[in-house]
Amino acid sequence: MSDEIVSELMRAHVYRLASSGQRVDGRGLDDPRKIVIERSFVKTAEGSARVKLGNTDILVGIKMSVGEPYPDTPNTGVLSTSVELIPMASPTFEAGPPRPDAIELARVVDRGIRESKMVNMEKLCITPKEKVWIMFIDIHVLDYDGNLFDACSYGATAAIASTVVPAKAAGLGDDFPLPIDHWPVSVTTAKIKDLLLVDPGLNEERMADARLTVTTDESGDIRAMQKGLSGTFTYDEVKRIIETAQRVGREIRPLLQAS
Amino acid sequence: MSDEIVSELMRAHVYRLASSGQRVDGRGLDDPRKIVIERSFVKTAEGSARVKLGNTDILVGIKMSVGEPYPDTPNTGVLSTSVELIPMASPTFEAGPPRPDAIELARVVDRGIRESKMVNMEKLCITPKEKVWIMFIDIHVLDYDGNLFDACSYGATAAIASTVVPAKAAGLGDDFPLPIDHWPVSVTTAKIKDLLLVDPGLNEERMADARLTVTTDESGDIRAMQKGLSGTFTYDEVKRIIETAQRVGREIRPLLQAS
Amino acid sequence: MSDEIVSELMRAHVYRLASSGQRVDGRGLDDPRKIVIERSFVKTAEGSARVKLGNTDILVGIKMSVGEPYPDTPNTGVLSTSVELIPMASPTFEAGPPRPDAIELARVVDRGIRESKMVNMEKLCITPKEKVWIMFIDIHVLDYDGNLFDACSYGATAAIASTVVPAKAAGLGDDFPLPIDHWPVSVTTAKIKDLLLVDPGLNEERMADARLTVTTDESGDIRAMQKGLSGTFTYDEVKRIIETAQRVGREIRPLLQAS
Amino acid sequence: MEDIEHIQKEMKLIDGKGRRLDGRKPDELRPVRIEAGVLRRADGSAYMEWGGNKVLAAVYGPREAHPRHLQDPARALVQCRYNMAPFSVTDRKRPGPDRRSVEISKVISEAFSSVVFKEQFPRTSVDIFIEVLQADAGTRCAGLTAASVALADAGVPMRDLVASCASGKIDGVVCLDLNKDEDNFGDADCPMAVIPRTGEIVLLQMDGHLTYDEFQKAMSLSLGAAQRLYELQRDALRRRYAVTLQDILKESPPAPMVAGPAESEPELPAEDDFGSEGI
Amino acid sequence: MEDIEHIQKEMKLIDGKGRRLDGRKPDELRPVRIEAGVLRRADGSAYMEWGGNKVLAAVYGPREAHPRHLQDPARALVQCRYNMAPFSVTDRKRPGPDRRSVEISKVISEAFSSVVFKEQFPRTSVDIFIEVLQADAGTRCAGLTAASVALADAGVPMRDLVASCASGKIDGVVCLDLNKDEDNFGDADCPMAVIPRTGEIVLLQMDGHLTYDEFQKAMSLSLGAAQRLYELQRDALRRRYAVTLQDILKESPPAPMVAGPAESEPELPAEDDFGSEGI
Amino acid sequence: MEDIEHIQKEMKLIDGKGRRLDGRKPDELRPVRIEAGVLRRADGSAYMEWGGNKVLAAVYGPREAHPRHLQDPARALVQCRYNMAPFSVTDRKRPGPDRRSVEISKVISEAFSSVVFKEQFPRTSVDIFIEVLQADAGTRCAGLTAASVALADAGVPMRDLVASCASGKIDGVVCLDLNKDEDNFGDADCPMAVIPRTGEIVLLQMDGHLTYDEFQKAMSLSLGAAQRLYELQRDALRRRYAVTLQDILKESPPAPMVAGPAESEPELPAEDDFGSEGI
Repeated sequence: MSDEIVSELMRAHVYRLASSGQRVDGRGLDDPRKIVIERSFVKTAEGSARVKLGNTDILVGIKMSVGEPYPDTPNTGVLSTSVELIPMASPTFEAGPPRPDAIELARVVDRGIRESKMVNMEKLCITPKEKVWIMFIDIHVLDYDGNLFDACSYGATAAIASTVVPAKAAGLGDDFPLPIDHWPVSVTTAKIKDLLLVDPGLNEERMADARLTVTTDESGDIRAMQKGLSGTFTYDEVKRIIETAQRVGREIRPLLQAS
Repeated sequence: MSDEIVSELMRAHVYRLASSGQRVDGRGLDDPRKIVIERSFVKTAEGSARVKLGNTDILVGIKMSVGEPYPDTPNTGVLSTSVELIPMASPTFEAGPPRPDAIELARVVDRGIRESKMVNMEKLCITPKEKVWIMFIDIHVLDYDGNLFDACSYGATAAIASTVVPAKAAGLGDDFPLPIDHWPVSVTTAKIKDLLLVDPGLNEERMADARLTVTTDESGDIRAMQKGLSGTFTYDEVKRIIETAQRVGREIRPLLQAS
Repeated sequence: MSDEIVSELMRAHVYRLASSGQRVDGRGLDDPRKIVIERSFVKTAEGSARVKLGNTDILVGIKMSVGEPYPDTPNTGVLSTSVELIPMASPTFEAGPPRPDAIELARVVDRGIRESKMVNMEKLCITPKEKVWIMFIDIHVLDYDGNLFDACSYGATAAIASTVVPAKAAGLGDDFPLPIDHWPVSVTTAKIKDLLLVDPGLNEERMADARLTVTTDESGDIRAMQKGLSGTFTYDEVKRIIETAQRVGREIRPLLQAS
Repeated sequence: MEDIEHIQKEMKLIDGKGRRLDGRKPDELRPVRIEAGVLRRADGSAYMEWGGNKVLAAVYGPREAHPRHLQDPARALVQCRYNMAPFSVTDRKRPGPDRRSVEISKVISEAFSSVVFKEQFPRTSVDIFIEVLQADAGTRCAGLTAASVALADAGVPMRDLVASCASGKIDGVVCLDLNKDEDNFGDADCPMAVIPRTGEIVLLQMDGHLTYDEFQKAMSLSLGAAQRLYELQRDALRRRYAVTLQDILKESPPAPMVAGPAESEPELPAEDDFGSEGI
Repeated sequence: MEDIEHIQKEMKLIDGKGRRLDGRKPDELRPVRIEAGVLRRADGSAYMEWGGNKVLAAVYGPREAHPRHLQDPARALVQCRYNMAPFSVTDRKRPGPDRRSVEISKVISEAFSSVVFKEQFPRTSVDIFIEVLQADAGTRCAGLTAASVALADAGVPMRDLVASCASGKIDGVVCLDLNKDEDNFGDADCPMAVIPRTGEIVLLQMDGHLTYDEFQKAMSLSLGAAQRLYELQRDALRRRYAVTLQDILKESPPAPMVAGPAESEPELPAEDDFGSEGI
Repeated sequence: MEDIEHIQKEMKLIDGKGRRLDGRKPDELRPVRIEAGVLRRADGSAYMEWGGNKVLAAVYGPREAHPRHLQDPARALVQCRYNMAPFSVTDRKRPGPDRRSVEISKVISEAFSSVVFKEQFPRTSVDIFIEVLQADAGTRCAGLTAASVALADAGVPMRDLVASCASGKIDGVVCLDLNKDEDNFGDADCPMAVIPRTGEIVLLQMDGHLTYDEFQKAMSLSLGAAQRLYELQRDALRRRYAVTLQDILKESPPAPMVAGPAESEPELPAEDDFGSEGI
């Protein structure tokens, strides 16, 4: 009960500030939080990156192993993405099999990478129909302070860019970096009443009516989208959000590409 | 509490009616409800049937795939029957792994088909010890208004009779209908106090003391039986139930055989 | 609440007795309960033993089957130990997947056998890298009256000693007994306040502060140890417990070796 | 295998005359049929055929939410379970929810949360069940559109019906309502759902590759289709309640012991909840 | 493999003199031994050897039912868990319930629900555990027969003991109490359980192929066997309670700290619950 | 495969000069680094690098225990969840707890139960989470040592910090703190944890082969290492709280809306709970 009241007060405060273009942590409505990327954090992984988006802290590890292709894509490697919302990261996360939140998150991050054709998966075919590289993207959320969609996406992208395929140990020639064709960037916008806020922090996310994640590529084209929460968007709002995602994506992309 | 009282009143009413040979929906004690069968309802399945037994509504799909035989039956195809009591069908059904009710139901339907040798499973052997046809009978209960044992059994039988084995697509010669040797018919009787009612509707089933499902073949021989619920039967009652199942089975069989 | 009070009274009584070197069932502090072993209890198993340690009653069955070795131990058989704390054995045991208690128990028993190199696992290799004997030790706890660590360990040891590998039925030459190199004995000590009691019964176990299981071999060397419960041990106590485990182990070993 | 690769590379999805494999024009919907009130036990239900899709939707509630710790003291929970029957797809699907179904259930739950008057029914749940009996791409849109009719049939008060249709891109052309082959071999798919009367978007997903212009083209196709589906939804509800009336006049049923679905709907929505057109 | 096929086709289960592979006549039971009160922790227990079957049964309760939402305010729940030990069969069985065990647990639960005086213990459960330690066909009948003794040993009030024996058909001959080979290579199996004193049938299953006449023959064999098992059950209970009495007289035990099973049975059944013959 | 066997048989783990593969002497610890207060959401946290191990520990609580039926009316539950990230080992580990993790979680929970003042917080739980991000043998000791710092950082009242270090035997020589190769190809491993100030042992496990003398050698190495780790733990806590103070002085933060971790620690331990040396 008292939680509800505080939250209503907070909501009013956040909304009043945002109406004048401001946010609690001093950002403008279209500004994402500071992004810090530490690559190759984990030596036991073939690629890894730790990403802090504000105080949201996630770690991505990539493991490559040799296996069979799916029958309907005999010439391409296999991509498998999973997210663990471990209870360390938030008092609201619980141990156990992945819940709908974690499944949606993993699938949206996966689509951003898969549908943008970021990695040339055909180059991960070893022997058509028989042997391909399987790429496991495991995302560990360590500290949850809002907007996991973007944090996990940046982590996956940076980890992919740092991955060296261990071909030599598998007797398959020289090691090589993952072949990267595109650089998708995910940008998530929250809607509070009639206002749109890029990269919502935890409190903004909690009071948001609706959420839209838009992944664009280096041409500004749309590669994946996902609306969430129980509020609605007008078509005009969707268009503004896409335009913002294109612009913010252009700013963030160099951070992900740097190595 | 009030549920209990209504149910006692209802039970008294149903029993009083039945004592004079009548039932709430106008049937006689030995009459099953109207059976409506729609074959080949689902094009994505190799065989299917939607069966309405009164207002009980079930859908059966049959998928055929190529796999390995069990080591102890190297010359015969494999039969796998499962029932999903999806929460759509009743406020008392819950999502999740199959509960004892669904497991018993699937196993009783399976035994009716398996033990009657309805399908000649030896003709579903492709290469002894190596390759056989696997036949998945998946039963989806859509609307539950009593007596799932018979409804599911009729659905499985009718779906089997409509199944064409996709041999051509598997590179194994021409497509062929499932080889059918026998026509088992399941007839379930409920006991309320000292009265026996064939094909109980939902309310009759709810107030029944005991239940006996008897599957007979075209010779009137018994192929499977299953008693349920916490009441008891006298031996005389069992014999009367079997005789009724033989007679009712003869009436229903042509409906299942029609195509 | 009343349970708590009784338990405090009981604890005081047990402690007072033990302070004068006595126990409720008349044993001395370093005396294990009576051990009764019935070998080859189960004919469907390749080896089995039913062990009563006081009123604790457990049954171990060993099944041998042919399978693949682990890639990192291509020349040795595979050992798999599991414990089922079936609800028959105690009002506190519940049906379902193994809980931490059962998992710890199975792993400690397993380590006692594995780390002592009791069975020469290299002799269970059939074809290196391809085919080895897999040895399933399944422990069924029937009646729980304390100290499952030792009871399960004795049961596993006696069952192993009674096991005949069914090589003939697998077309692999003559049947042979499992090749045994060592005879580990597990001895568990409970600590109540400052007192140490060997082989705690159920009530002693319930009121114990800490527990230490020590497995020694026929040379008196230590092969496995496991501390449990939330109390602590001083280093001196640990040394006294090991010395007792060596001495008691020597007394028990002949019972396990007898056939 | 060879065949699949072959198809994948060579498959022409649009012919020289701008027609799709099934003969449709780019902006053309597949045939749609909706029937309301098809199940006895559920509080509301609807059956829908949409191209090769066969979908059944049922609604229970508002009813006491279980388990109790999930109850929201301020409003109803709106929960959807989308499920595919094992035989609804070419390769048998193992029973039970896979990750795709879990995600779809979540986004559909959120979509209906926008329209149900949740505050009127604290501590309850409105449970929506969607069963895909035969699948041919677009099942989430079909399920959502059918479930919306089932909600109305159950008398759950809501702002309006929701209608849903995907658009996508095949052979570089933005097209409405992709079928299975078009979805498998196409370039993009963008399912959405709206409240047709207000144009508010309650569901939006996309994968593939669309320029901003193409996206706007796709949206305008889907928004148009939603209006047409809205008409079909309301027709189905009109037929359903007309039939009920006929039933009552024609056959006076023999003293029913249990309240049927008609009697158990005390909270029938006020007419304006469905727009001034009424039902 | 070759061997199995060979056996399957050629195996003669009844010899020229009408004797079965283990030397029995068609209407002959395998050797049966029952012992009551074999476990310390359970409220009641029994051990049974029946041919090559070794089965243990234990009973807890009536005790508070868990979880709470399962409690029935009007009566006790009677719940059975039938389980096979991994080593009880030729090929190791993975631990945990399979579909067969779930079904058997259900029909045994229902069978005992017929006889336990459930109304005397609202909100409680009577939990019956059956563990098959060594299996040789007929384990559900053995488990049921043993569990019935365990219920009596636990002092659970009930109308009467239940006894159970299957009959079947092998080589075209109706026979009592099939063993594993007979079950595997026979034509039909029909397990049943009755209240021997009244002849009421509490469990009945059948699979295979029986004419109506053969079924009646099978039932009469099983009904006869149930009477013999009933005697053995009562003998086991008589021995159990005689021994307890002897114990009390002979060895005065050293001040037990915890109430043993004898003391914890306040609701010992009135004698006529087990028939006028008493225990 | 050939390689593995070869290594297994030939691998010399100690060279002629008594040095180990990584250059350490038998009684030498790997490099250790501890940092306290590294996470925002958790009530307390610590990050540790120990040789090739990277471990993160977080603590929540005392907070209301869930589910309710687990609550102990007399004391707090101390519950640890030890987990390895899928990418923390050479061959990807499937997400979720395996049997090894369950056992380690249990013994670490018991170890911390010895030191937390549980009676002060009835009906609550103190939840400890250990995540192994990169593994190189000795992860349970690293996790325990880090978690101890996280508990102090969370302000959970306890008797003292706990420190943990394994010893083992390689090439017949008793050595401190085995790394992964030494653990894989060594003869014994003996992890332990103590309260360094009193020498009380709160965790002890062993597998392999140790004579009684070797065991005593191993224990004395581990006990010595625990003292050194204890210093490092206290250094980490001193740095953490020094930094917090500097933060407060230097940058007056812009009106925080939510209480940060510092404010949410009303039960800061009395100084002597950590020994007279203080933090």
